[in-house]
Amino acid sequence: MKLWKRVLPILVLALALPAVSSALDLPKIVNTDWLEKNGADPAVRIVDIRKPEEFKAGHVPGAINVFYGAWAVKRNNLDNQLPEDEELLELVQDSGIEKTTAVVIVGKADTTTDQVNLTRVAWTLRYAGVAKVGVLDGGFNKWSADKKPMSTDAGKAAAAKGKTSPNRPYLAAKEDVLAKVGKATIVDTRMPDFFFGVSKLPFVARAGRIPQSVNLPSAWIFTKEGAFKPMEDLEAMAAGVVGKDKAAEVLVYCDTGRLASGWWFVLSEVLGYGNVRMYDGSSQEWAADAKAPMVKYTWK
Amino acid sequence: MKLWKRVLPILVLALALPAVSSALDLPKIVNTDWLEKNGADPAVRIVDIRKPEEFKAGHVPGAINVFYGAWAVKRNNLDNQLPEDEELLELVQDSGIEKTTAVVIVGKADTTTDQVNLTRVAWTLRYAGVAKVGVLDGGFNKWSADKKPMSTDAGKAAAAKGKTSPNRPYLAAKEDVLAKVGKATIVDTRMPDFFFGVSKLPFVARAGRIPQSVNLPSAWIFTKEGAFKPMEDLEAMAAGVVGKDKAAEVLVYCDTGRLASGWWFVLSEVLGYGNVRMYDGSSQEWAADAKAPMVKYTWK
Amino acid sequence: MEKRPSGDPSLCGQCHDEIAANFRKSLHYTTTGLKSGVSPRFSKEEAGTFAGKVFPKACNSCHASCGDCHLKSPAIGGVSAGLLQRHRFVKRDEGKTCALCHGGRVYPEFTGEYGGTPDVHYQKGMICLDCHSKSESHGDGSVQASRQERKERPSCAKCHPPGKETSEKAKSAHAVHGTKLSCSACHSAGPYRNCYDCHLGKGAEARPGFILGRNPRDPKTVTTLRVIPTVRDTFASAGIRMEKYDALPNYWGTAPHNIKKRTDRTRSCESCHEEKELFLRKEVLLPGGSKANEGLIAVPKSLK
Amino acid sequence: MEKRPSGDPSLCGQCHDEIAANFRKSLHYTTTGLKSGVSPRFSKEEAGTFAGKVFPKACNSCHASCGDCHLKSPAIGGVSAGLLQRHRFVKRDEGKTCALCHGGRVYPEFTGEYGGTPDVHYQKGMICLDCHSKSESHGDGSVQASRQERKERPSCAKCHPPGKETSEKAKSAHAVHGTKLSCSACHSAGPYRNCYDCHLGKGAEARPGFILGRNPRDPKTVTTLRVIPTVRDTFASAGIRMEKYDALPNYWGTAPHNIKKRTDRTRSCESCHEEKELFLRKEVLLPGGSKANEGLIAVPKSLK
Repeated sequence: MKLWKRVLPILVLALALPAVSSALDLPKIVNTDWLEKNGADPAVRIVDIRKPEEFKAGHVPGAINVFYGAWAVKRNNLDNQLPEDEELLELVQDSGIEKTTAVVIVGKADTTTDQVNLTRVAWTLRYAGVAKVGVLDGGFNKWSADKKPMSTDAGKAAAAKGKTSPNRPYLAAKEDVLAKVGKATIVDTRMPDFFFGVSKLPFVARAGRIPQSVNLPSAWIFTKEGAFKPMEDLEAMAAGVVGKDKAAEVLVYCDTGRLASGWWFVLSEVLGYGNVRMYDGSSQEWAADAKAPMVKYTWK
Repeated sequence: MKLWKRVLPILVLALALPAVSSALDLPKIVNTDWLEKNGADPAVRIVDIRKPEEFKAGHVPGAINVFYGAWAVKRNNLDNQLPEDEELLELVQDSGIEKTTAVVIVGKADTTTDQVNLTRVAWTLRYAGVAKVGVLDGGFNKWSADKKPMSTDAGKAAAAKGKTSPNRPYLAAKEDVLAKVGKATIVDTRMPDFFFGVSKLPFVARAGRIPQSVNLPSAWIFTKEGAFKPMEDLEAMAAGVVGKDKAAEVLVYCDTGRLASGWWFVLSEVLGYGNVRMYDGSSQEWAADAKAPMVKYTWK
Repeated sequence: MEKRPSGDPSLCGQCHDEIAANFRKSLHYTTTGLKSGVSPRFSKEEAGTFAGKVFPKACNSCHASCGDCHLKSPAIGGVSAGLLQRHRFVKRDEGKTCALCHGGRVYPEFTGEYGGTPDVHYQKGMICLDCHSKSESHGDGSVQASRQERKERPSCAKCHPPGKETSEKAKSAHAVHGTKLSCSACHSAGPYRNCYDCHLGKGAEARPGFILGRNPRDPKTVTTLRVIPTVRDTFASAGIRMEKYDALPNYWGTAPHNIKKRTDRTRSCESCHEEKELFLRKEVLLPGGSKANEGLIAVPKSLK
Repeated sequence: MEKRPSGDPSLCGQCHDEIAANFRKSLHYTTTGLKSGVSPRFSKEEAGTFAGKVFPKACNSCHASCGDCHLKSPAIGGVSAGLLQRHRFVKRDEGKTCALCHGGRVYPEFTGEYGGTPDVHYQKGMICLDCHSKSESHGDGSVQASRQERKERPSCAKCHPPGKETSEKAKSAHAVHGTKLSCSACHSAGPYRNCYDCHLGKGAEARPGFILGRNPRDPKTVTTLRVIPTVRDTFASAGIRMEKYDALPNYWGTAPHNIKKRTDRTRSCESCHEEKELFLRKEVLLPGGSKANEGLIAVPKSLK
């Protein structure tokens, strides 16, 4: 047997391997080049959370469309809540996502709301038990600005074989937060005027914040184009406000549990803080409970 | 002599006195009723700082017009600076303002800039040596909304007899601030994103703030209609950030020395903090000096 | 400048002759449905006043032109969201066309923006024309008095034929309720929009609600009912006092566009048979409403 | 809809006959000043091209209608700030009318918005028509080739006649410089706007500057000069190469509208006679500029 006959299969294997392993090695912040290169990998599932009419007008090839509103629903009069486990797990399965699928979230990135919709869905999928979830940096806006390929296909997926199971350590309830005031680092991710108590949303009962919380607005994670700021800026902000101890217990909250997903994502997924939970009920639930303490007009 | 002949002059005097003394007893925050009642008192001078074309279209009866830009000028490449003493004192004199005149500043109140233009001129007049300066609460907007009388006269004043003399303790220079870092309470009156260092104006050389400063945005002094917030809110914010010691040394700054006049006014003039100076050069001067220290990405 | 070049379909009909001919007879063009819906409340004389004075100025001012769906967003209250794709004709762009006229009720229910969850079909990427056929937009050449008369209408069973249930619970629930309840009675996710107190030219007030009761068009079945805001003095300013106001109820069967597979009602018998708040009951009837409303009351039996 | 009903003054002239007749001959209507300013740079043939092709489309498209000042803000680049007071006619509202056409240079200098201090007259509440007479807006019935030819023009001395100085310093300064310097040479507060590199249809670039030199219209006096942005290829796209480009300089005497009583120049002799940076000198002349520029150089003598 000629040498090449023995070597060729090894070469083929060697060349083929990196493609598979790179798809599996999903960055948390996915750039458009990575997605263009790996989007067709069967281990990757691209989930576009824009409205169906926007999706139909053009999307990342291979993407499926599951609108944001399917991932975060109104429940018990609270906005942006996790669906019931049963429905969430079915949604994940129907989206063709297995526990080990590398999921890339794509959506608009025009406003802070758009930007944290991406991280909120990432949080939801991690909660649902999906191991690898990344967010497209700059969202579909960047994909489009970079003149990457577009598809207008129906964007359907075959349901996954198995169901995932919930990963509850990412979620904090009101009682958890109450028990941790003064003990864990509670991060208020709203804008400083909300933290300080000079502004509040109409559906939040009282102005102010959870006592002893610190302020790190999720709006400050992103550039004005909707991309993540450079890593050294994100790291410095996290260190400056949350501290450098990555094992510290951290709870993030906002008004409805949407904004807070921004710093949950950066702290937990990107910077490697190991114990970060999001309080899904957030101020909308907290401020409505007259027994839950709140402070305002100070920074400390 | 009949009784009434002896009593009448006393009655007249008794009735006349309150009018004079109330004019002299100028509130720092003047409401439209007060101004309507006392505006014609010869001890009062109403200074409207809007543009001449706005002034001509209708103004508080008796007001004179001295545009904001005459009170705060560009000097040494810094915006919103005090004019040279010689010019400022001449401007005060030409405006018919004596040392003891009760001056009421009137202007627009649409934006934060409009609102702090009022307090900046109040600071400038106090600096110029005028003893009593008040600001019309809600500005001309409120006067107009309250359907108070309007005049379209030329709004001219005879020059004052004497010149005032500058009251330098209201003004801090860069060296003063440098010497007080960590010693006095330095209040950054910009919005929190500027304080934290995620935003900056193009003409400010570096993002961030003076080390150990605290944040109390002047934008938060005013309601969205441009009036001062209720006294208990202003007091609570001041106590929460600056502290309750009214003798403490306080330095206020912002980007150009305009915004900062808002909290200078509330702290020094309204709430009675006794030692409040404004750093007129502010970040525009500070950040341009590579030797002046700055910090960012923390709140402390 | 001609502001609405396709207000008369004959322009587009020069090429699209069949569609234009159909469209002339369609409910989108004639808006006859609006007249049919309210007419039984009028005396003969009032019907004349309505047809002459109210209908052309109010109801019919809303009729769609070709361009309202294929070139620009329709103008609602004089305001339009503008061209769809510069000056190009567009086959369909429901979120900018259907959604504007049907944006008070169905569209925001469908997307979840009215509160609650998006309709399961929207979640799966389906939009208006995926269920509503082209012939609903353009008509099919026949004339109907209202959309109820159309043959080709969306139907749950077309895609979800009975008998394909996978769980025993679904099978037995469908077997027991199938002929008595509409699909939406159980599979609507939650509150939908109800409009109250319409006065001619002054608009109505809207509140979320969820109301189960007899379908006035098919009183044997119970379905989701929506309040239609015609009140006794709706047309008073036009001199119409609706002499036969009580001929029609104020509640009408509706398909709230917030379909969800699992709801409280699919999960528990008690949610209907014990907790009866969702049902139209005498004590919650609209004050001063039509006398016909009482006929829609249908409260389920207790299980015990 | 007639977009510019007063584009032809005869409509308003039905009542305001004298003003309308004058206005037809005024520089605001004819914009002849723009032609006169540049024409000496043209050969005879080029002048014809300019008059036929460039002037009507470019310069004259800016002429004012009655309504541009009395009803709405004039449109600049197609954009107008809208009606002045709903649909009412307004006698004067300079901040919304004069300021739009003269808003690149004089107005923001005057209000201080261009940087620096507001003009002392603005500080004292004076605006455009307090110095510029109505006959400047409407014309006086005579025809002029440029505003320089107008008799009635604002003049400092009209309100501030020489000889009324209160300080000795002012007296002697005026006595020494009175016939050699314009008022603005000393009493302009600081940098004003200068425009560079105009190409037909592409606009110019603006930078602040302060330039003292001989007034090309009166070379015995030194005044504040402003760069006018006509460059050699300004009209190249219209086929005009300006054969006599060097007939006129690029700097022209100007009255920057930022008058201030006290300036560095009124305070110290040295600011002109020793520090000469404000003066046009050979080394700062515009590269590639007109040869006529050199004639404007005038550097003051040192005092020592």
